[in-house]
Amino acid sequence: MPGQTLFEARVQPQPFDLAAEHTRLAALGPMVGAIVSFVGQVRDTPLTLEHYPGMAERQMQAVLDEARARWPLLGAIAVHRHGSLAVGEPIVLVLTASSHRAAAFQAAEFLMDWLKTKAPFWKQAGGEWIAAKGDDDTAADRWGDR
Amino acid sequence: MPGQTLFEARVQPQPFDLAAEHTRLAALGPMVGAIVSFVGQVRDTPLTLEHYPGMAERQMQAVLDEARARWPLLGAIAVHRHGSLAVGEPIVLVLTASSHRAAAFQAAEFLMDWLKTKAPFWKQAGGEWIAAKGDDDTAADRWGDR
Amino acid sequence: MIRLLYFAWVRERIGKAEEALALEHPASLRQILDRLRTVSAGHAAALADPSRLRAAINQDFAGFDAIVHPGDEVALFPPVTGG
Amino acid sequence: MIRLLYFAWVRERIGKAEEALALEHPASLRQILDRLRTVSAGHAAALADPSRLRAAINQDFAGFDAIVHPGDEVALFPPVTGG
Repeated sequence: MPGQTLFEARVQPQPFDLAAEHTRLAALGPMVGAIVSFVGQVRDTPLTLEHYPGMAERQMQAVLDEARARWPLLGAIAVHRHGSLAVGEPIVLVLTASSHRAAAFQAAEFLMDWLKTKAPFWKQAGGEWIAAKGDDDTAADRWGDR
Repeated sequence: MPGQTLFEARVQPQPFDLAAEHTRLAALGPMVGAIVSFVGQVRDTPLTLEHYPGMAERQMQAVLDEARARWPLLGAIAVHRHGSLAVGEPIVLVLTASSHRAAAFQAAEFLMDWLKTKAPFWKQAGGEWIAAKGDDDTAADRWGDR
Repeated sequence: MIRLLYFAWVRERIGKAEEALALEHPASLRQILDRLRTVSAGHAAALADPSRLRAAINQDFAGFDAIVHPGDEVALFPPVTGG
Repeated sequence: MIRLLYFAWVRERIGKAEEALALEHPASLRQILDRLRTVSAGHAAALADPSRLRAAINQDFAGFDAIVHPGDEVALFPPVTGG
């Protein structure tokens, strides 16, 4: 239906369907001119992702709300997987829809930067917990606080 | 097969398949950590897109080569449609794959900015030719020349 | 009473994912940590260095000066590494 | 001889998508435009204001000072609006 908006955060063990999520945003109406997606996938070595159920969804939704307050978005979807993931498997999906490409690009990059620093997930590889990267804080900080 | 790269530009009247193109980049190997996609779709009013066959593919490929020289990309795909397109139909697809999300995001945004100013396509709506926007030149100019 | 949740290596060192702690009056997170370190050698090891820890109260990030109230859900974990 | 291609409103005003033009010696794009404006009223109208036109020689963008050689493919069109 035209004129709707759609902002949704999910945590799930199973893979997500990029095309299906994209179609949901593409169908939001005649104002949609630009849809950006980001898919993160497991690189180099298998991972196990632990998360904080409840807080994860809550913080992901808060990050979506923040993006919505900063950019003229018509929709945004964030899906984060948990559990054991092989190399090449998708971990995280972010999609943004806007009338204009700059807003869609910036909001998608913002969502990824903030999810990396604000969503309670922890990666384990080869029995070791992966340390947080200062790079991620730097990337998140460039958006400033509000 | 792992370790491959894939850089491809196409012009076509028919719709593209986001999921299929995404899968081609996702399959490039264990180095792929981030895949960004951009889909532009017709907003507000139906469009007819004219293009310069030959030059369109050539300039799109040149823009891909430029992105590849600037960022550590493992792959990039650009597909641009021509012909008559209804509201809500996809016009242009850009996909980038890299080990790192910043490179994938920046390269995708660069590709869209440069395609808008360097690919020989012309949009007509309601019998009128749409004028080029200074905004697009400004967006393209921020990447500088090399 | 408060509910405590542990994640990642904090959970592993403490040896459990959650537990309850008696709390009748509001106290700072720092005071809660001080108490928890006395519970077991695992607690002491996991919570030794607050600079390596992050915390949430009722599913929102909180600093160690934040006040915990009876009935709160308190989580302790390393800096997040999702995305 | 060169091959000329027109696109969008340039094509519409000239009334054709392509044509050939006799050229025995290299000439600037500006000189080619000057000659084309004398071909018909449509050519004159389409090519009146070079600031509204863009050009390509052999499928690469070119300024109006660029030199056209016999055998080249020359295209004239408005600023592009794809993407």
